[in-house]
Parts: sequence; C-alpha cells; structure tokens
Amino acid sequence: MTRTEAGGPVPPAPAPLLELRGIAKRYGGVRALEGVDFTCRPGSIHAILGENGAGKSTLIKIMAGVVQPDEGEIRLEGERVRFAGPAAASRAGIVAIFQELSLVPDLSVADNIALADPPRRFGLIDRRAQRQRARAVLARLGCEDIDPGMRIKDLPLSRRQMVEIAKALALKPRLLILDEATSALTAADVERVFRLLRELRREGLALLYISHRMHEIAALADTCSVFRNGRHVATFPQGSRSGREIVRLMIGRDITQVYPPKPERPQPVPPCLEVEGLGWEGRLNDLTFRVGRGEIVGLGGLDGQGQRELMLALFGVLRGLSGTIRLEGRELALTGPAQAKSPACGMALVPEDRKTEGLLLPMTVRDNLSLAALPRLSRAGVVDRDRENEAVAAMIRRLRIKLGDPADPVATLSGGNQQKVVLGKWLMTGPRLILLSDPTRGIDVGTKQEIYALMRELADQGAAILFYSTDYDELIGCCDRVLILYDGRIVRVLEGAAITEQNIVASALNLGEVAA
Amino acid sequence: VLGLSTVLAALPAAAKPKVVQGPGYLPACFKPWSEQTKFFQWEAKPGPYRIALVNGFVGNTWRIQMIQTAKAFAEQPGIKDKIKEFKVISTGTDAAAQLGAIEDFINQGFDAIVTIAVSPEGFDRVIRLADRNDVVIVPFDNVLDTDAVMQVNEDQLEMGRMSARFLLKELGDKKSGKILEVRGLPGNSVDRDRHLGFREVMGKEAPGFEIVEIVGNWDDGTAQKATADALAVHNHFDAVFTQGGSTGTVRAFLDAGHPMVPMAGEAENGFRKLIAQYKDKGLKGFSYGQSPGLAAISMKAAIAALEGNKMPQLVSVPIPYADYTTLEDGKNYWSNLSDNFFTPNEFPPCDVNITAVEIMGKTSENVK
Amino acid sequence: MTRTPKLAADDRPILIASLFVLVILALGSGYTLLTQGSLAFLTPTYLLQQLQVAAFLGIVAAGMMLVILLGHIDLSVPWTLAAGAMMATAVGGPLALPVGVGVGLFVGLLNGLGVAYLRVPSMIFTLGMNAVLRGLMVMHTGGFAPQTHATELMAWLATGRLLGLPMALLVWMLLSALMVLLLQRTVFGRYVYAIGNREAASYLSGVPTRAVLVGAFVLCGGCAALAGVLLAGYSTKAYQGMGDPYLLPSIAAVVIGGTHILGGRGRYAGTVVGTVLITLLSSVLSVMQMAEAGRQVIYGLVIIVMLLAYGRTQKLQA
Amino acid sequence: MRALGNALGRHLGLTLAVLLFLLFYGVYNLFHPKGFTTAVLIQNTNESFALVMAAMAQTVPVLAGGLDLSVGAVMTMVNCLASYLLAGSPAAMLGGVLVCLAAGALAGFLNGCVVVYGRLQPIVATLATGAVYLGVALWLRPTPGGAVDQDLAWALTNDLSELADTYGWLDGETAWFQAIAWLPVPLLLMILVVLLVWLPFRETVTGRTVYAVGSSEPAAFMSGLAIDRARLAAFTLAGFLAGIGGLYLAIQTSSGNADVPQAGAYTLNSIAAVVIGGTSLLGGSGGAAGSLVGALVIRAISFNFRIFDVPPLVQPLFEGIVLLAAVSLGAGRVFRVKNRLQLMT
Ligand SMILES: Nc1ncnc2c1ncn2[C@@H]1O[C@H](COP(=O)(O)OP(=O)(O)OP(=O)(O)O)[C@@H](O)[C@H]1O
Ligand SMILES: Nc1ncnc2c1ncn2[C@@H]1O[C@H](COP(=O)(O)OP(=O)(O)OP(=O)(O)O)[C@@H](O)[C@H]1O
Ligand SMILES: [Mg+2]
Ligand SMILES: [Mg+2]
Repeated sequence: MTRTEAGGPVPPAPAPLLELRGIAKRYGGVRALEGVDFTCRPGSIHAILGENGAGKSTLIKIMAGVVQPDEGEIRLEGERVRFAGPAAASRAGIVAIFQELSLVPDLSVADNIALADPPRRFGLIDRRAQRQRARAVLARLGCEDIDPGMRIKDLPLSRRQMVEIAKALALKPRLLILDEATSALTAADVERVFRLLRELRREGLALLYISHRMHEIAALADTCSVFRNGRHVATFPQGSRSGREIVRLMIGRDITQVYPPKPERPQPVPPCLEVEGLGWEGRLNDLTFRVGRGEIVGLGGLDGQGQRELMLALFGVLRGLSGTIRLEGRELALTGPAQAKSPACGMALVPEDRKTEGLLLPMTVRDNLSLAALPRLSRAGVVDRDRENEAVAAMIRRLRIKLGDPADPVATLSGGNQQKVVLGKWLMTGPRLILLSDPTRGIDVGTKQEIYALMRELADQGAAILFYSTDYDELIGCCDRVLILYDGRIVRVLEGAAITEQNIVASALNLGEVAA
Repeated sequence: VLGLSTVLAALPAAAKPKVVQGPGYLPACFKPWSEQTKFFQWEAKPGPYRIALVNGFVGNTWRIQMIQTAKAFAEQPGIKDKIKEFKVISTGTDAAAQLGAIEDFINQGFDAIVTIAVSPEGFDRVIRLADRNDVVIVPFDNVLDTDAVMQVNEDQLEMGRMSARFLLKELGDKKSGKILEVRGLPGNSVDRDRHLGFREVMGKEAPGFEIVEIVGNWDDGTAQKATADALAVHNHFDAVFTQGGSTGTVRAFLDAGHPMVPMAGEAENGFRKLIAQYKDKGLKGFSYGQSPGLAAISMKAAIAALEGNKMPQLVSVPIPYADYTTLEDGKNYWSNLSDNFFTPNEFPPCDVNITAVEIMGKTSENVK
Repeated sequence: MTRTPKLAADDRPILIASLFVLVILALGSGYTLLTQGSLAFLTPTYLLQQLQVAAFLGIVAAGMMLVILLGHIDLSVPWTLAAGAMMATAVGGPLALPVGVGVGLFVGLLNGLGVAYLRVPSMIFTLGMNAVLRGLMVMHTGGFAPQTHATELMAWLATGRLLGLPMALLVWMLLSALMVLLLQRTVFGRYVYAIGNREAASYLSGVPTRAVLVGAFVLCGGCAALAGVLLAGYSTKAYQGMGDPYLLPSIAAVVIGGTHILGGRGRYAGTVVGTVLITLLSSVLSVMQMAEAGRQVIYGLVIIVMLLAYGRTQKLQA
Repeated sequence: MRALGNALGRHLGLTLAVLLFLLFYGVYNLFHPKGFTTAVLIQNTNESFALVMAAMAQTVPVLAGGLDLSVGAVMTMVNCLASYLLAGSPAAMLGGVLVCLAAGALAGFLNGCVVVYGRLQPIVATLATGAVYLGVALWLRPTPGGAVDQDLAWALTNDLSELADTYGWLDGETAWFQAIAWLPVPLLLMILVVLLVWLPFRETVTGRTVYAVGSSEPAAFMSGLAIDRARLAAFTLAGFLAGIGGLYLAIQTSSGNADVPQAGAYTLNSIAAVVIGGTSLLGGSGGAAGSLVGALVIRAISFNFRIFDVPPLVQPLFEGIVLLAAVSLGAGRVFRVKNRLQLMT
C-alpha cells in the first residue's frame, strides 16, 4: 500500500503492476533506502523526485534486479518475485535506462539494441533481422538518421542516449524506467521522447520517470513520488502540489538563503582569462568571452553542448585548438595540465566525473589531497612528510571533510566528501583560475551550500572561476554572468537580473525567447 | 613402415640413395660409426653445388662459432670452387619453421642441406621430399633418430664413457663416495646419450659411488647455482662429470672453497684455462668436446655425396679431447682469449683447418 | 577507521609468502634429514648463499616491479641483462660497470619512449626490443670476438664478502633501501602509484605521466643491466642467453609479492619476499633432484595457490 | 559513404596487416625460383599453421580483455599427447584426434575456471597454468619421440590430390576435383577453422558477449549478459584452437616434443600476431581472422631470409627490427588523437 497524504485521493486506478514493500538497502554505513513502499500501475507515468543521493537510483536498481534489497519484498502482479539480475527483470518485462549509460562502445548500434537477446537463426545471430529490428525501433523514436551499423563510440552523446532508449524499447517492456535519461538530449529529441512516452502510456505501459527538471515532470507525469534520504515521503497526483511544497518535501525544509550574496563590484573587473575565437574539431565553435578576477562565470546549457570540451581546452588537454587564450594578459599555448597548474599559470580543473577523472579511489585521502601540490610539498623530489600532513590536515579542516583517518581509501568517503577532496586537491595549489565542471553532482544539499560559499570566498580573494553546472538553479544563485552553450557555441550571455530560469531554459533548448 | 610403403607406391619413383657395400670414401675423414653402419651412394651430380645450412637456435656461442666455421670453410680453396651458392639461416627453436626452411630450400632446388635438428624426430616428410628431389640432407650435432639419412656426429655415448673412465682412473682405488653429475638441457638427446654413456661405465665398473644429479642446462650460470646448492647440501664430492657450463661448475667449487677434485667437462676455453690454472691444486681435468667444426665436416660430406662417392650413413667424427697432462696454451686452449668459445674446431683428416682462434679470435672485419 | 585494515590488505601477501618460505625450508630440511641426516638448508652458509644468488633475481625484480606498478611490463629484461653484461666485459677496465649499466638505462629509455609517446602496448614493444637486442648481441659476439672476462670490481661485487656478508647481497640491500625510499618518500614514487591506479586522473592532476613512464622503464632497464653486470662477475664472464632464466621468475617474484599485475598496488617488501621464495623453491627442488616436469608443475601450482590465498578479488578489466 | 569510411577506419589495423602480408609474401614469391607454385604454397601453409592457430587462440581471451600466456603450453601439451594417439586403425586415430581436441579445450576451460571463479588476473593465472601444462607435456614426453601414422602425416601436409591419392579417394580424375586439387590441406584447414569455428562463435550470443565484456564490463552487466559464461567460453575456445595447433604440429613432425623454449616462442609470437592483426589488447575490438593474417605476416618476414642474402648473424637483428616496426604501426593513432585523455585508454 502506498502512503498518500491528505489532499486529493489517488484517482481509481488499475491493479498495480509492480509493488515494493518495506524495501531497505544499505551500502556499508550508508542507508540508501529505508522501509520503502512503492507501487506503479500500468497506463501511467510516475515521476520520482528527490535530492541527489535520495535513493532514486538505488530504488530503480532494485526494481531492475541490478542490486538486491537487504529487506522487503517485490510483488509483480501480486506474485512475489526476486530478480537474480537485470536479465531476469527484463524477462519479467521490467526494463530500466540507467543514469550511467549501459551501451557497449565497440559494438554497433544494431548489436547494442539487440544485445540481450538478438534474433537468431540456427542459434546464430541473424544480422539482417537485427538490423531491421534496430531500424524499426529507431524509426519509432524518430531517429532514422542513426545508421544501425555505426559503432556506439563514434556517436555523439545525445545520439547515444537515444540508442539507449531504443535499446530499452526493443525489449518490449511492461514497466519502463528512465533514470535521468534525458539529461543530454537536444530540445528536439526531448520532444520526440515525450511524444513516445505518452504513446506508450496509451498502450498501457507503466512508466517511471526520474528527473531533476521540474518542468519536464510538470509536462509529463500523472503521479509524483518524493524521496528524501532513503525514505519515501509522499505520493500525490501531479499538479496537486505547488513547486514550493514539493521542494519542501524533497529537502525537508524551505531553502532559506542557499546562496551567498553576490557582491556589487566596480565594472569592469581586471581580466584574468580572455578567450577569442576558440574552436576545436567542430565541437567548440568560435567561442569568445572573458572571465575577470573575482568573477564567477557560469556555463549553462544542456549536457554535452561543449562545456566539458571547453574546460579541457582551457586546461591544455585538447590538441589542435584554433583561436587565442590569454591568461592575465599573456597568450597561452598549453602543453598539458602539468603546465596549466604550474605557479606561472595557476589553473585548476575540477573534472566532471570525480570517480574516474578526479580521484584515485583506492588511494588514501592524503595521497589524493596532496597529489597536485606535491612539488611544492617536497624538497629535491623527496616528499616532506610533515609539511604534507600539516597541509592535508589544514585542508581537511578548512573544507570540513568528514572522514575517519586521512590514511583511509578515498573510496570510503561519501559522494559529497569525495567531491570536497577533489576541490581540496586543487585549493592546495593556490589557483588563480578555477575551472569547475559540475562540482555539485551527486552531492547533498548541505555540502552544496558549503561549496557555494567556498566558491564565493575564493572569488572574493581574487580568483577567477568558470563554473559549469547542469542545475540551472545553481547558475542563477552563484554566477555573476552565465554563458549558455549550444552545439559548442555561446548562444547567449546572461548578466545580473537577466539570469532567470526562463532565460536559461529557453536559450539552453535554443528556443529563442519562448519559455519552457 | 607399412603405411610408408603404400604412400611410396603412390609416389613417382623416389630417388633414394642406393644402399651399397663399403668401404666408403676417404675413411680417415668419414669414419663409419660401426661395422653395422651401411653405406649410401647418390647419383653423381655435376658441380658446383648450392648448399644451405639450416640452423635452429642461434643465441649461444657454440652456434655462432659453428656458423662462422661453416662460412669460412665455404671460402676455403678446394671447397670454394665446388660451391655455387652457400646460404645460412637460423630458424630459432621452432620445429615447424626449421622443417619449413628445409623444404623451402628443397623447393628452391638446392643440392644439399646441412642442418642441426631442433628435434630428433619429425623429419620424415622432408627426408621423403629430399629423396624425391635428389637432395642430400646432412643432420649433424643434434642428429635424428633415423637411419634414412646421412648424418655426422661425435659419439655422445662415448663422451660419457670416456669421462667415466677418466674419473675412475684419477680416483684410483677409491671405489665409493659421491660423484656430482651436472646434466644438460632436459629432453635433449645429446644430454640423454652422454648421461647414459656415463652411467653405463659407472654402473659396470664402480657401482659403489653415489651419483648426485643436478640440471645445468649447459648454461654456466645455471650450472654454477645448481652446483653451489649441491655443495652446500652434500658438503663433499670426490669427482665431477659436467656437460657444458663447466666453468660454472668449477666456479662454484672455488666459491665454496671445496678442494679441487677430478672433473670431466666440455671443451670451453674457459674450462681448459681453469684446468691449467688449478691442475696442481687437484683439478685433474678432462675436457672432451663437441666441435663446431662438425658443420664443415658435414658440408664436406654433403659435397662428397653429391659427387657420387660412397658415404657411411652415420659418420663418426673422433672426439677431440685433452686432459690436464696434455693442455698447452696457444695450442689446445688460449689463456688470452674469451672463456666462451669451444677450443676444438679444426679436423685435419678432413682438411678442416680453421682453428677456433681464426674464427673467434679475429676482430671486427667481415661481420657476416 | 585507522590505517590498520588497509595495511593488513597489502601486508597479507607478504605474511603468507613469508610463511611459505618457512614451509619450503621445513620441507627441504625434512628431505635432507632423511637423505643426508643433516639440516643443510638451515646452515648460515646455505642461507647466505641463497641470498647471494637471490640478489641477482631481486635486482631484476625491483626494476620489473616499478614497471608493473604502472600497469605495464618489460619483456626485454633477458637481453637487456645480457647486453649490459656483455658490453661491460667488452669494454672492461674501470668503465665496465658504468658502460654496462648505461646500456640498460638506454634500452629502458627506448622502451619508455615507445610506450609513453608512441603508446605501443609495453607487452609488445618490449618483446620487439628483446628481439632487437638479441640480434645485436649475436652480431657482437660473432663479429668482434669481444672480451668476455669480468673485471675485478664486477667479480668482487658479485662474490666478494664484507663483514661476512656476500657483496651481492649488500648491493641488493642497498638497492632495496633506495627502492623503498623511491616508492615511499619521493614524488616520483607517489606518481608511480597514482598512474598505476588511474592514468587519466593523474594526468588531469598535473602529473607528468609520460616522464614518469619513461623514468620507470629507464630504471627497470638499469636494474636488469646491473643484475647482468653482477651476474657476469659471479660467473666471471658474460655470455649469450645469460638473461633467459630471469624473465618469468622476476615477474613471478613481483606478483607473488602481492603487487597487482594491473598496477597501482603493491609493496616493495613483498617483491623481496617473492624473490627469496622463488630462489629457495628452485634451489630446494634442484637439490631434491626433482625432474623438470615436476618443477614446472610445482612452480605453476605455487603461484596459483599463493594468489588464491591472497584472496584478492580484483576487477578483471584493466 | 560514411558507413564505408567507418568500416575501413574500424578495420584499419587489419587493412595494414593485409598490406604488410601482401608486401612480404609477394616479394618472397616473386624472387622464389618456384614462386607462386603449389609446392611453395604447401610448404608455407604447413610452416604457418601452428602459429596461425596459436594466434587465433590468443585472440579470443584478448577480445574479452585478458591475455592467455598458456597458449604455447597447451599447444605443446596436446602435441605430446597426440604423439601417442595418432597411430593404429582409422577409428583409433579418429578417437585420438577427438581426445586431443578435448584435452586442449579442457585445458582452456581450466584456465577459464581459475580466472572466473578464482578471480585471478588472466595474465598471471595463465602464466601459472602454462607452467603446469608444460610440466604435463614434459611428463608425457621426457624426450622427443612418438609415432604418427605415416599416411596421415603425409596426406594432411600436402595438397588435396596427394590426400586423395594416399587414401585412394575418387581417383583424382574427377573434373570438379581437379579444380581444387592444388589446394594445400593446411590452407583448407585454416579456412575451415575460420568458417566453422570462429565466424559461428562470433555470431553466437556468447561470442557477442565476449566482445561486450572486453569493451565495457559494466555495460555488459547492466545489459544482463552472462559475463562469466563468456569468459569461460573464451578461454575454452582458446584452448581448443591451441589444441588444433598442437595436433597439427604432431602430424607435421610425426612426433611429440615438450620443447619449453618453443612453447614460449609460440605464446609471445601469438600476442605479436594478435596486435599486428589489428586486435586491441584492451579487448572489445578485432577478430581472429585478423590474427590469422598477423601470424602470416610474422612468418612471411622470415620467409624472405631464404631468398635474400642477409648475413646469417645479422638475420636476428633484422627480424627484431621488422617486428618492432610492425607492432609500432598502430602508433599513428597517437598523432591523430586530438583529446589527450583518449590516449590514457
Ligand atoms: N555503489 C554504491 N556504494 C555505496 N553506496 C552507494 C552506492 N550507490 C549509491 N550509494 C548510496 O545510496 C544513496 C542513494 O544513492 P542513489 O544513487 O540512489 O541516489 P539518487 O537519488 O539516485 O541520487 P542522484 O539524484 O544523484 O541520482 C547515496 O547517497 C549513496 O550514499
Ligand atoms: N566504492 C565504494 N566503497 C565504499 N563506499 C562507497 C563506494 N562508493 C560509494 N560509497 C558510499 O556511497 C556514498 C557515495 O556514493 P555515491 O557517490 O554513489 O553517492 P551519490 O551521491 O549517489 O553519487 P552519484 O549520484 O554520482 O552516484 C558514500 O556514503 C560512500 O560511503
Ligand atoms: Mg546517484
Ligand atoms: Mg540517481
């Protein structure tokens, strides 16, 4: 039985397809889920809302048999079931599209779409049939432009996500789950997907939709459920609650003054970074902008519009750049991060994916924190243990990193604290230009506030900050200016009062002035 | 075998060498292995000939010295004008590659192929092809377990026997105690034969000795380590029989401060140096040797066969040896040269007169 | 949590391996007791002698460990070792040692450049390098009748004694001390572990990854050549193929020592223990006059059993 | 057409390998007095067969993301086993062949078990099992020897007409037979192995899973693929193919030889062949057909030493340099990649 709160009875609905009762899941000390009851019914789109780390993905991984619950039971049409793995779940008609893409890069689109059980003749895979199947599903998604013969690794991110959806469709699901599956889609694709989902709803599928984008949920969902640190707090018909109420349910309190105040500063600020006509491989096109000292400049737009490439380009990772980059007046031609971080340049990059690009998970917190600053913590190539320990301890105190011992593997830290370690690693080098790539991803609201405060503090101390975020709320709250990227171009620059949700969304989807 | 005959029936008449009565050609050089040894005779072919040397493994001094000798011999007056083309290749320790190379040279129409077999088995196919195409194949050093081809070698069994007899002679009336036997490469037929010969005599004439066996792989380092271990455990040996890596064995005795004892070993220059140096301290040394000159003798045999002479199926090359009484610096060892090369190289009866020094002592010019 | 659990994880292999060393000694002693009525394996003479011999393998393994910690491997060790030794003896005189080791460093440099800059898989590049070196040495011996006698210094370093300890052992101990310093205390060492864990993350943290890769291969080549020079001193001469018995044992020693073959984890002490284990094992089997077949099987089983005993469930994907 | 360009780019490695082979082999045949004749082809294919099998065997585990250092050992073990079983009545020989193939597959399966259930890294696991298999080989054949039926040996190492003659099948006259009579049996066997073993395997779900695991294990898991089964299958197939190699080696040399250095050489060459054949050592892309070509390239290099007058003591160096150059061909990538992160694999 799903709990419902006073206010609007749940409309009479068909028998539940999938029921979860008293589900609990722990990861080591972490309570990912606790006593969760949850129901989803055929013919409806059910949205799940919640802060990062609220347990949404875990819930879904349990439904899809990716992880096993520690407690509780799952009933499929009343029958008690237990899914050994994703295969078992999809046989039962439960198919999930996960946050982390589940496509095999070296195989073709057709191969991937038919990966789990391809059409066979005499036990061998029937490539023609497979190709036809792929065409059919892609056509249904309105993606005739994707060649089934292409390898996944040769497709752009947005195309891959469409293939991911196609792959799920091909399994003929009865319950289809999308976990932030639209985060990287272009406006047109999002529309296509929505049309498709509504169609599927008509056909009587049960749909679970997870997104951090309120407007998408408003546009799509029939029912909403809110999760907060591992608990199911409410389920209600979409539209029966205001955005503010929902946020309160999600966070457990009103967000009061999440963001530090933006200081008024004399214009123009002294320039730190000046970029002119920057281009790369058609993924970055003629970018021109400047970031002043003490300024926080936001990078907006949908995921995968070149923000990541821009960061890497500035940090000297990309080859074959066109245009000019000037740092503190001097023109730069960087050979790589080693040079970028050198005191001469004083740059720092907090990369997008902390687990693969930011951290050395099995190594200790100490080793991770001091990695970038080692040269200045050593004499003649020999690490000065005492200075290292002091510096590390100081950074741990400054960022209030919660840990047992600096000698623990960083993997044992929480997502938020892991992210703090990445930040700390770079603060140790005393950077003057800080590139932040979605630094608050997968981080709880408390930590977020600390990070916002930290950013402003650094800016006030004279650092220039380039700040990419997928969460436009952050951009609004933190940035003095916001550059909206679309297809590797700056489509709009928002300043001061103009930095609003409508403007950001509109220009991100590249819809001109139309509000989302 | 039975199958063979049926195949041969299916083949165009294969021109096998005729089996004939002795005596053979130039017996001083091509000594039949035994009375039972049969004689081969091929159709005489007009020279000059195309000859290939198909070597296997190349990464050790003996093989390099062998190749150098063969090349020098091919240039020697009296031989040079009989050879139109002389090609040398090393296939590495890969039976398939070696057989392939031999077959390739048969296809290329070479007249004779001298070779050191990677494995004593498995030549049936190439032998058959050689017979069909009137090609003379002459395995030497590592010979084949067959009597279908002419082969050239020293008697490995005899080497073992000689060593045993020498040690017993030196041990005089001592009839019991411990003797160390340092063996060669496991699985190799040469190692097997030398071992059997040694054991045969020891078993017959002095069963009282306990023989401790270790593996030295014909490699100085390995032999040295293994010997050192054996010494540490057994403390004392009365005599030693070692198959190559001989210097390593002596070194181990020196390092362990073990008194020098009678020792039979290979013909590395280094071993003979040590014998000369320590003979007064009790290193009553005996040094027999597998001569890299075998290559030259085999080439000569091949040419003789092509010229239509009667050849023994198995040519026994006398074993060159020296002991602590007969060593002479600059004659059968060279105190000023590298340890690694093998002293016996020339063999006058076959007018193979290229000394080890000429081969391994000469410096840089022709790096071929 | 405190350090202990993490340490335990890395120390486990070292402990198990050490225990196994004792087991080998016990079994060997049992054998000698029955056959000789002596406990030869427990005498200082024998043990010191084993350590002396282990030194050669240990020095090779030290270099190999650096490369493996980076998630790479160096298959050119055998002929780097031989080349170092042969060049040293060929030059002779006071220059022998520096030249020999120099050859190794240079080979390592080439390996490093191929792996770090051309990004050819080390497994393959070093394999080719090994073949090239063999070719060069064959030409060298065949063409130039080189002097192969080890110099006094080389001989002394390998077989001499100081305070009753074999010099080779002392050299190994000195090198080990340097290795520990390098891995535990220096920036380079920290970078090695970092790259071994995740090259991309290290690179983005401003670690000069290519320089570190090259450096590690250079050191590995240097170690191999040094071992070659000592080995030449041990048997008073350099000769073809003297390195062949060192490739697989050195890898085995590193792995048995608990170093993760995919890099990033492993402690130097483990490599030392692994080296001793391998050396003792082969010595005992040799004394027992075990047939070649038996040895091969035992080597294989020992490695498997040890690794299973470490019970490290590792991600299978590099 | 974009797809075509894609296909070519995807098989760049293989394309290069084919060109290399055509170069080396073409030159060899041009200068060979009997170039482009069956005799030469028979000899070349005979010589290459074992290495080709070793290379194809190596490919499968590599595709799944792990090396198999026991390929040469398994081959040697089966070779020694076969040297006992390939004589006597036709039935007995057939039985022997089956036993040998089974033995190879079993060895491979054991490798798989150690890797999958023992959770050991393939490299070290197979390094160890390889030693064990060599031990077994040495136990089977302490010294080289054995007897293999002469007819069998002769028939399988020649062209089809000899095969027919030997067993008096359709007295070689039949027209259609004449057309193919020149085909060397080993060449035919290679083609058959590719057509009947490799291609079908690649088209099974398990084979597809092998690629998926090598390309991205998490994705494979998320897609609900049977990862462990794929790994087991990969190593088993490797053992099976290595077994075929060993079996043929026995037929070719009509004996068994537990040659340890030879086993090592085959393992290392198989890896080189895989790389030259365009398979990524990281797994996920490539194929056994490429490795076949890779192996032929390696063989073709040494063929040329028999034609051209390279001083014997320079040959090893020459061989080494060519090998080094061949495996370094892939390095071109380094200069094309525009995002340095992609070089970090
Ligand atoms: N692999 C894991 N190991 C340990 N703990 C985990 C793991 N994955 C998730 N967790 C824990 O479970 C909690 C819920 O994670 P989950 O990914 O379900 O949150 P979420 O709601 O999906 O967040 P997001 O909005 O970022 O996707 C997290 O706070 C985390 O602490
Ligand atoms: N490899 C790991 N070992 C131990 N604990 C882990 C590991 N990975 C995650 N955790 C636990 O999970 C929490 C953080 O995990 P994770 O980063 O997945 O949460 P998250 O906020 O959902 O991040 P994301 O949404 O990006 O997956 C921490 O509390 C940590 O204890
Ligand atoms: Mg999450
Ligand atoms: Mg999630």
